[in-house]
Amino acid sequence: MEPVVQQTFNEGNLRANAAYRAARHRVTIDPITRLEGHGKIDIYLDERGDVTRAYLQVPELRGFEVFCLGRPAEEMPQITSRICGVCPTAHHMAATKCLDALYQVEPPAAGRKIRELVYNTFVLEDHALHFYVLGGPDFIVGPDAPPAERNIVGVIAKVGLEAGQRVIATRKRLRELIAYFGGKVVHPVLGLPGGVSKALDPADLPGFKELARDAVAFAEWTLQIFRDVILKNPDYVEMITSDTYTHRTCYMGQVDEQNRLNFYDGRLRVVDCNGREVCTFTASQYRDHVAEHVEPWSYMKFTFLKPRGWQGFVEGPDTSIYGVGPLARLNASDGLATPKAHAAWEEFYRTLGGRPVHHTLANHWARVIEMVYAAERMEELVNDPDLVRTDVRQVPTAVPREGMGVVEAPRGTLFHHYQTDERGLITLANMVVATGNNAARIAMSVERAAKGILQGVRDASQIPEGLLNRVEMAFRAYDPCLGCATHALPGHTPLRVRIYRADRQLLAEKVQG
Amino acid sequence: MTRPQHVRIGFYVCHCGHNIAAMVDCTAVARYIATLPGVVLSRDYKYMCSDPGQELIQQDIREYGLNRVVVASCSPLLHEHTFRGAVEAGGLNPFFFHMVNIREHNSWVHTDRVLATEKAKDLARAAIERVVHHKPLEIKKVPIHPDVLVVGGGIAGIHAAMTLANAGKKVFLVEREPSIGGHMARFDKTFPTLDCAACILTPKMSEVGSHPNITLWTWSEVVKVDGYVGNYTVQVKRKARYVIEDLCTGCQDCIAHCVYKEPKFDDLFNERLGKRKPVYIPFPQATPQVVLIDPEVCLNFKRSKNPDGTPVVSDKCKKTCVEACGEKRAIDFTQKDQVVEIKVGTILVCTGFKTFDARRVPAYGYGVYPNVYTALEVERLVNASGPTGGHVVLRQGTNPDGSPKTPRSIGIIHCVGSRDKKTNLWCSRVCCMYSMKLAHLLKEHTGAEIYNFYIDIRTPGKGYEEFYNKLLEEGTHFIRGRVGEVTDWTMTPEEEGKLVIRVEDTLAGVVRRIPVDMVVLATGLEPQADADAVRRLFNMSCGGDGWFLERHPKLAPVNTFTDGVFLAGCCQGPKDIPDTVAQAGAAAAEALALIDKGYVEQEPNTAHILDTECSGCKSCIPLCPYTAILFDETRRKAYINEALCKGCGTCVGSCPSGSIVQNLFEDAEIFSEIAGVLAGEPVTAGRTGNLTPIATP
Amino acid sequence: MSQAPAPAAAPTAGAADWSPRIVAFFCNWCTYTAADLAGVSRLKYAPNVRVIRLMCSGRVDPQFILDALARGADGVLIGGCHPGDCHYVEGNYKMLRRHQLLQRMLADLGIEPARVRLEWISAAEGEKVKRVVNEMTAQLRALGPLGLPQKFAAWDREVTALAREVHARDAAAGPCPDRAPSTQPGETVHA
Amino acid sequence: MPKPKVAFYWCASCGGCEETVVDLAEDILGVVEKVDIALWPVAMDFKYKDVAALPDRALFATLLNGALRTSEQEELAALLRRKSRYLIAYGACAQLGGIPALANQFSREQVLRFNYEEAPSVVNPTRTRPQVHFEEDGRSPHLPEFRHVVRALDQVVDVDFYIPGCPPTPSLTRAAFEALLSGRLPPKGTVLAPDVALCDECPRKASKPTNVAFTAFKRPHQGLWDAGQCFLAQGVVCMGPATRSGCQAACTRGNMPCTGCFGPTSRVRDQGAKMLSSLSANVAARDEEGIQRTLDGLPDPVGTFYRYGLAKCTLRRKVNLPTPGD
Repeated sequence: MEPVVQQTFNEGNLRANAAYRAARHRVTIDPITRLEGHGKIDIYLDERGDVTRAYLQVPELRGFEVFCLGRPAEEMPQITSRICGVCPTAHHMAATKCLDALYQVEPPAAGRKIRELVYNTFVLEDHALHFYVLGGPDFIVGPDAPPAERNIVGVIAKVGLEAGQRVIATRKRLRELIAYFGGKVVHPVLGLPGGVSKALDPADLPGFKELARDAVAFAEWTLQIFRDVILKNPDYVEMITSDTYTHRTCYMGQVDEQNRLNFYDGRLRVVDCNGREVCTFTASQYRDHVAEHVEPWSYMKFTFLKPRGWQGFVEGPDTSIYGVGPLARLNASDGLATPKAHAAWEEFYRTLGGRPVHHTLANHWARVIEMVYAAERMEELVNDPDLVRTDVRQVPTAVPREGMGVVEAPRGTLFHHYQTDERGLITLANMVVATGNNAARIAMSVERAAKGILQGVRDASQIPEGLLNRVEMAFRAYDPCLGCATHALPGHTPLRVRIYRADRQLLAEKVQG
Repeated sequence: MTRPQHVRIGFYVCHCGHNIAAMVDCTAVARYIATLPGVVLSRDYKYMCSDPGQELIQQDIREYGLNRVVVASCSPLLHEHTFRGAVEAGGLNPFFFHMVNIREHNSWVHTDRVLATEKAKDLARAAIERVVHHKPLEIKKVPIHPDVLVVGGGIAGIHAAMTLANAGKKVFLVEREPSIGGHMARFDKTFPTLDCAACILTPKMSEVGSHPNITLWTWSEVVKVDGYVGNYTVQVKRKARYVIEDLCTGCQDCIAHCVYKEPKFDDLFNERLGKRKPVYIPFPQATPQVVLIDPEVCLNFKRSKNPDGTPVVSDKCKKTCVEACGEKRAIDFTQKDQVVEIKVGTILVCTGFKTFDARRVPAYGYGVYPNVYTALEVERLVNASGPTGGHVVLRQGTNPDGSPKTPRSIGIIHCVGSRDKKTNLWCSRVCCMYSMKLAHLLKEHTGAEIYNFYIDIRTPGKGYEEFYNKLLEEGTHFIRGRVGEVTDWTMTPEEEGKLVIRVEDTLAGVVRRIPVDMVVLATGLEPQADADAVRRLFNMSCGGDGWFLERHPKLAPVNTFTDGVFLAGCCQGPKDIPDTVAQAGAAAAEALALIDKGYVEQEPNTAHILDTECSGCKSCIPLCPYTAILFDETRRKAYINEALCKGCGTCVGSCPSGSIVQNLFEDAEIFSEIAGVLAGEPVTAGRTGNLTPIATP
Repeated sequence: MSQAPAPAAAPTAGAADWSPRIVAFFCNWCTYTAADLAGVSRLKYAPNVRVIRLMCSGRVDPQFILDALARGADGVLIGGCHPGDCHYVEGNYKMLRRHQLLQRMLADLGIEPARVRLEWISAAEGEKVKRVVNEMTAQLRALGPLGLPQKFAAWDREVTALAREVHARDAAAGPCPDRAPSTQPGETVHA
Repeated sequence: MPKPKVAFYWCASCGGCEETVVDLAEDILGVVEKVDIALWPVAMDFKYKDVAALPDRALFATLLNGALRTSEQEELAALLRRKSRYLIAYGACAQLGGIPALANQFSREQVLRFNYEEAPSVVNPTRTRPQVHFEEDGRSPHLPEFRHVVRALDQVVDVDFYIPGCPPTPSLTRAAFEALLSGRLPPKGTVLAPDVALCDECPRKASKPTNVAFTAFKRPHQGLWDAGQCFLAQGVVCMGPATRSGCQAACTRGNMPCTGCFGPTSRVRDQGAKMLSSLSANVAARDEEGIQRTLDGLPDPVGTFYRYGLAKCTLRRKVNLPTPGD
């Protein structure tokens, strides 16, 4: 190595140490990482060193709704997918369904089923990404493990290289299926009003059938890892069920006629904290049921149940706050439509004491169960004769005016809503995204976690690494996508956690770069 | 702005005497340009185009090792060649030069010396910016096809064709009428010498018809012209005559034996004053001596047409004409129009004029009063081979013995359709002279009283004024004043049965009524009705008046803006026979000069495609009007045939990946020119859309 | 080179001394020649136009028009042969189509149509050169300056402010090694 | 022997670029073996302050994605610029402004007003708006200020190389890494992708006739498209001819036209202007009405020609929007 470089590195360490000493009284902790997007959390302590208030802030604005104005509606699936590169397919599908409604056109069987196949494949690989790369490491590697290991590399170290390669290889193949239909896996292009752009070449079907089989096996294997690594570890189970990570809110999810979970289509169902159905509605009625509340300290809007009105960050049977995402979806459904997944669903509630489950961290488990469902649904679809039909799209003829579309994104319910002029140019666009739906509950989880973990804190040195990671875990459990949440705002800013003493002196700060 | 080290620019601003210096502070411009990077010397000089001026450039190139030269003076269209020459003589590639137009585009059109000077600086700075990017270029030499196309068989076309043919060039002479001769063939005599038009024209016509180097195509029209100077491809439509030219001997037996015993169809050559048969020859001296059949009236054709407009043979006629033709078998009712393609190097356009339609001035009663004539009609009347055998008789009115009446008094009205806001502004140049000629001839034929009504008498030409005096001596009356009207509304007995010409005599200052038997309207000259179509065919321009536009009114009077296409005769503007013939000679000489040089030098401003960069998107291919862009199917890339490229740059401006380059007009050159003219503004960040970096490692 | 514009040059300064700047692209055969004719005929017109000569209006690349505006032109004038008269048969039609699409796009980007003008001026129409230049100059004077260079600078003030901070901080943090990383091909970056 | 340190960072982006890096799949392990990842928020816990404390240019390379719109982003970009030997604009947003730069057609106020007052789902009787400074009994969480203009990376800091695409392809990313690590680097400012337009690698290339003249422009939803034939030949606008290749024509393989995310070739300054020029020149109509009728098929020129490049187009932004300080 060149001595020059050697020397600069040495200087680097010296400077780092100096910086560390200088920052003693004002400990700076790791950035909150591994969630798509940015945000910041300010935690305020009282004299006793207990938490009085925690603010989850999202300080971004990209203005999609506004800069979509005047664009041709048919471009929306591609433009809005740029809201989030982690769940582009979710926005792409929501927008595409929105166009069906806008142009009052029904996709032919093949078109609809290709969409659903792509969509379930996407949910599966996205959940896998979160479980193995983003959220999972906390459990698989362990919340108290050294940060350098709490990542995919650490996961591989723990579950073994072959296993690691299986994860990577499977995700790769799943994403290849998306790319096959969508051209690209990130920001696919298949969605058009009345169907999809590309048909399936029967010659390629066998490969996909094989993939679906492997996917099911992969999902079950992942479920087994969850059982082995987490359910067999009493500390984890205790942590999951601990009051710190528990909120009694409403839950929303998309279900079919038999109230069984469906990611791609159906009606929305809301249950309260006792599992009683609050309402069901279709996409076109979303404005009657959900509304967004604005807080002066965050650019992220907080969604709530409109009929109940905004009552602040409160829990209980009457709260207007609801959760979305894997846990919420299981809570909102009376079962799953595929056998293996349904079995896992029953196991889930058996273990955690019946519906609904309020433990935020149970999202991880729910997510794995959804992987099984998605995989099984893939297998159903690849074996459906309609899939290879060549009529994948119906050209719309109606004059467009207004349309709403909804899907269950991996992180929760996602609404798109457009109005256009007679040429089909956007005159109004509105999106209510998963993390927005979760925002209030996430904010509560963070505050609750902070309160549960930070007690009698006198000085920052009393805030060990692992504990703070657990605050993050409250956050990460939702796999919140602030990229989505802030589609309305421009770009990311670092997610910071700041902890202030009663005298408002900054005690600790977490910065996400 | 920094320049590559090697760039050494010399700048020269020309005073052009006072033409530029009076409105532009040349020294200030020179001083300013001297401050620009890359400029090693900057001079102002009285006449850059003068020999010493050009010498100066050559010396400086050697002494100061200049490798770029910019001259700010007049229009590049005028002197770019001159200075390129000087630069080359100085030992540089001529294309390391750029010219700035601060005369036509600046000093001559502005009135504020400060602003004009600022503008001169801007334009000069742009050239400095631009010339840095110039590259050495080769002038391409393209061989010239020696054959010539002459369009129009009037006296201009005839003379030009003869000149060229006699010089040994192969000439295609295309005439749309059945015979060559044009307007001149219809004249009786020519002013001022009064020698008979036929006598001087006919020999030339038959010479043309028999000249080994001339291919004469009458009853034919040019329909398409492709290519460029030295290499034109021309399509000529040869209209069906229903007579096979090579077999017809011109015996005219067919005419005699036509089922129509009497001619009963309007004879256009005689201005409808006479009649002809369906099978006819336009006039006795017609060249070629070949008859033709008019399917509109010939009994052997149906009146209904094929969808494509071609006539349908009915075979209803006895075809006595065919019998008469007998063994010659020259008549062929099945003949069709055919299109012939020829290759020529140069083109002479001699398409002539049409006479003003006198009906457009209703006050003069043409078409209302039978005894109002146009000059051309009178030319035929007085002509021995005309419809009346040269007897001047009126359309209306008979002598007591029933024979047609001969006029006793004749009024000739000048400037009909000339020098008139309501019709044509220009002076048709020939009317005064031919009016007096006709006055003379009419007097000769009829001894009638002749009155000329004129605005001014214009006699600019050898022997013209003398001819005017001669007529005055003959006792022809000249009344100065524009005629108000011609009417048959009579006020006095002596006006009875006559046409009354009301005119304000501007010399006597009285309004006069002059009763005459015959009125002659001296109709002016106008561009051919289809001049616009013809202009487009040959890619020429028209002036606002509709006459074909010469490249320069003084310095290039027979050239057009299209190299290799020349003008002669009245298609370029009204003129008399001597001028026409002179111009035809000039045009022929221009063509000969080109042909004998053997090649044309082409501006190297052609485009080429960057081969590795081309994506083969084919967007450029349909844009080229010369199909110079081709697609190489094996390498799947487009390429340009530079021989066909004419350097418009349309493909360059359209290439979506910027992979086409036009010599002399490269993007970099034009962008820097834009930057140059605008660099006067305070320089600000981000003006290129890029912001100065705020942080650098 | 990132110097802020002189306040006088700010687009808001619609002072009497301001006068529009027009960049013109004239085709060699018709409009440029017409401008020569205007000169030969000693017609007088506004000195606000700077003519750039191209062989054909078909060579006018929309990039040139945008670039001229971005560099401070208040308007761009394109002159070509009349339809049917193009020396190159069709080049002027190509420009006509570009111009119409460009106008649609410029409207969406807040640029008034009068700022980009296409005119057919034949070699014989020196008068028209005069008329068009005078007309356009008057129209632009009424519209006021476009002043894009100043606008760009104004937009970038929000970052140039930060730039100064950062530079200051960098300076405080000690000298920083020379910037431009050398990128000779073949250079190995670490042993 | 220490490995070269590499940082990934994101600004105003969707995270899709990160996904691509994750998509290097097994190669990601390869990358991890060859380099030390000093900062990668999406996938790894690391101390931000370490980066701040590093000596200048100690980072061998930083791949930064996303457009820039906030002061934080600009500061971070500046910091990483200072710390990095090579700063690489990764993806369409960093290179050209990307989709977020479409916001340059609208004012900041329009965005805020719609988002917090006019959106159909918002219930906000008090017209509350997020505050840069906000007080609640002594607690004062604060939010950052936004820029009026969305910028590409090189409009804020000096950039060494660009990797194009929305998102870039794994293969391009891998190639870039190999070039970096092997030290075989092109001149500064190079876009690390082929410098030929997309048609070159489009499977439909051969199907395009040489005489395409547009009588009408059709929008993607207005017909069924022959999966084998050039979109332009079918009258559908495809940005391919004006767009860099390197994506293996992903979108046309998905039977949708190219929208231009790879940006222009090195020979073009303004991708939109060039495509506009090529498309319109090839319109068939010769009369104004006919041309207008044809152009009606392009209802959104800015969104079509500058889908990803508005920040870097010659005009940068709708020019008559309010400017900071107005």
